[in-house]
Amino acid sequence: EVPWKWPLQADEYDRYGRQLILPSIGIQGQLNLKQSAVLIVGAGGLGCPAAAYLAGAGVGTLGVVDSDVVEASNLHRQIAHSTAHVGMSKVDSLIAYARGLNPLPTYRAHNTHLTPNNAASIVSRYDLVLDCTDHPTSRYLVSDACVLLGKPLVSASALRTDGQLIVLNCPPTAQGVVAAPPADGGPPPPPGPPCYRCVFPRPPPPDAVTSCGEGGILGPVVGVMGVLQALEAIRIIAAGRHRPADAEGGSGQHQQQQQPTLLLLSAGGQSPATFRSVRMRGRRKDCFACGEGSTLTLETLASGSLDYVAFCGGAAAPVDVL
Amino acid sequence: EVPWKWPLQADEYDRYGRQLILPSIGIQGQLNLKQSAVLIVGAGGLGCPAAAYLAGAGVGTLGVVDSDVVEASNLHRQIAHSTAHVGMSKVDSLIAYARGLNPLPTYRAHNTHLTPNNAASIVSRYDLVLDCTDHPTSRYLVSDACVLLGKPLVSASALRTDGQLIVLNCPPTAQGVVAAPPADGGPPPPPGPPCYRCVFPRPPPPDAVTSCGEGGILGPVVGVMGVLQALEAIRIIAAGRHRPADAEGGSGQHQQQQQPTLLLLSAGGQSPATFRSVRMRGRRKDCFACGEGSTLTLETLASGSLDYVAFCGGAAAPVDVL
Amino acid sequence: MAQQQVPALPVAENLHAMPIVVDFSGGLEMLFSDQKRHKLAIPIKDQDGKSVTVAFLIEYLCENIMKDSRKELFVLDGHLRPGILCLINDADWELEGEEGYKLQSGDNILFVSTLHGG
Amino acid sequence: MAQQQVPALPVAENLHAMPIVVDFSGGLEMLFSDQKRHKLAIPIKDQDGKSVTVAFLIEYLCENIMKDSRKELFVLDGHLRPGILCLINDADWELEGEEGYKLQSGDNILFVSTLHGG
Ligand SMILES: [Zn+2]
Ligand SMILES: [Zn+2]
Repeated sequence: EVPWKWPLQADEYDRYGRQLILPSIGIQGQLNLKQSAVLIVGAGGLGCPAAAYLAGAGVGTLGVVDSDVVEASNLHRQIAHSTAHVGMSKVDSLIAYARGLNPLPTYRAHNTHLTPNNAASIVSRYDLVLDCTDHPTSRYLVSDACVLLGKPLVSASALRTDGQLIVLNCPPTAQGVVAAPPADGGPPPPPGPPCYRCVFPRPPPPDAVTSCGEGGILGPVVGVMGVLQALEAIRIIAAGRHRPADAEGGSGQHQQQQQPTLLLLSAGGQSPATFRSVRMRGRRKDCFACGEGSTLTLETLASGSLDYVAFCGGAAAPVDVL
Repeated sequence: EVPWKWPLQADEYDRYGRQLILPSIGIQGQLNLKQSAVLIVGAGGLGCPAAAYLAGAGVGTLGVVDSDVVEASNLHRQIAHSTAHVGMSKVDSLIAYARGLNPLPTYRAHNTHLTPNNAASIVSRYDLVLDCTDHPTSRYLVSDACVLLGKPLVSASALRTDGQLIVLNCPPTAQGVVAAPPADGGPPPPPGPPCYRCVFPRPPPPDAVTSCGEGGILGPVVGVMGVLQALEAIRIIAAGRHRPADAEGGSGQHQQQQQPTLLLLSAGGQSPATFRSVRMRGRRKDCFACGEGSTLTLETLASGSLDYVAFCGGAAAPVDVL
Repeated sequence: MAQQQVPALPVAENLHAMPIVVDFSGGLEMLFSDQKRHKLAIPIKDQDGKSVTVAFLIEYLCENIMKDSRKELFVLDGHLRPGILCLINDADWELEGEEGYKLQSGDNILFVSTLHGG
Repeated sequence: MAQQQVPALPVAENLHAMPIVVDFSGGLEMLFSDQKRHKLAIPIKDQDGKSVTVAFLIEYLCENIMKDSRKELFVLDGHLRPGILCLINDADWELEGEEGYKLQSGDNILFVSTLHGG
């Protein structure tokens, strides 16, 4: 409890100097980053560049979840995995790379697949989550865990020459709270922030789901989306927007409800790549996970009674339960 | 000269499989990449991610020019340089990283500053150039060399929370050719592709030029722009658009004149980052470097009689000559 | 090119046709002649004389513009297939009235297939 | 906020005011109250009764909207400073007539400072 003369160590001023001088970061933003724990779910084409820039920016703790090992066909886009790491756990390979860039953060390896059973215990140790996975099943699971545990989620995806990114549940808002209480005499507030289910209430039929393995992927397309995930995560944490609006140390009164925005990248055809931002809906009143009547709990999640595989197309399962 | 049964080696099919199956790449696109030599000028915040994805995609030869050594203040954004490489040449550090990702390309280290004297001999060995530098002086020099040597140029820049990208001199078009000859009976063709001077004929006054060191830079902002440079370079080379329109193996009749486009990234404020594409002018008839009356030659360039430092603000120099 | 070969109601033959722009993204363009942007002139009224809606447009696209036989990749059970977003003038159609939104001249309708790769 | 405090000609007081949107990017917004977008109502005619141009707008911005005293970072020798691009409705002003372009209601004018960092 003895205060330092300066809020950061000397080597931190050296290392982070070029971002510290930005008004949108500053000492407070850097301290927010240092005090934060960020979870990357998926150590592939999105997770590799995202981890690089999150480690570089100086988040305090960086966790990575994945159960895969590095394969040769990953290398063209998963730029943290060197050829010497083929056959190694992706999580260990990515953390070795990130630690080489910046030894100051604490790194946590979760060499496992995220499951309904372990999701809560892993996600609960972090302040913000990046969805860098590659299948609808895990995307619904990550989102449900983030709703139940009050974590903002930066979700991105890519296929062939297209990419998509959306920030969800930010600022983190309690399950069932669809609109903030109105300010005295003010206009009705906008709806709360959406979760993944609010935006995509029904999964695509399984035969419409194409993976990067089947459909192909241009390396820098998924790379751009991963770097943009790190960008949004850093901006959210530096501004304190990863904390609940009413929490101590949260952005409180200054916490403005953002218009949810889906960013689309198109890099097909001959013209230069283009981006397009489209406005998305807010929290869905009847959302299964975050809506007013939601009965989803950490217990149901952990019990395994929600069959995400079945929800996303397994034929025999109670799809309507989800 | 004995033909292989397959156009690529077995390990190349493994490594590049996920991009090979894209219609916009295919075997021909991969062969184009393998036969191409790409030069990255600047091994910093743009050059590091650009090199990662160009190496990953399998360009045949990757050259890097820079004279700096790695410093601690680079590490938050220059994600090829590990902490252990502080003090090492940036070119050597970047090439070591890229070779770790993919040992198949040939790597060429140019441990030097690009100067009017050495620019032509370096640039002439490559098919396409990425401008990843950090000062107007080098940006005009790189562009002039690309015009004189007929190389397409993918130029990007970043500062604080903003980024910019433009593809120049693509398809490479001879100096002085402002419009292609009209097709028989067709409408007048659009003007040729611009160079950096066409778009920015006069440099900013020196006191309006801010570097990342002075102004600060958010790591993933410059990271996104570097990845996008690799994306555009890969797309251009895979489609054969890096070759002159009339060259054998060039895209020939299919070579469409693109509308020159400047891509802008804004990541300030609280809202998610946004991109904006704006339409730029074509080749400038009176451009000093590429226009109809241009007298710029490789000899004048190499002689050092063009003082780029003075052009960009040195007081005593013949600014009007440039 | 599709809009020049296919349309049931080209502008010159039907003064009551309404110009709109339909974009496809996220791979959906593969179902529509690999063309991302279609400038269309669609009827102003449906067969019952009512103003045309997005629901009408979806059916119109299936019948007049889509060449791919796999209609089920775009429409399932008479509605837009789950996993496809519809954006009306860059806003989620849920903000604009979903299928029932009445199309207006100059509208831009974007269909995006949700991606899951990473 | 600037446009609500500063304008010489607020809409309510001048029915002849023309609404336009002026955006600043690449750091230029720092000269304009750190605000990227300014919704302005500018005069339709200049003091000589002529239609207003982008040249007029640049002067108008300097005198009415810019709070920073370093005018030379925006205007040099009576013209837009080198290193600043002006985009008229997302097209380089060189495609639209440069300074002489006559502003129209609803126009979007974007000023971008060229960046050189890397
Ligand atoms: Zn929800
Ligand atoms: Zn030129």
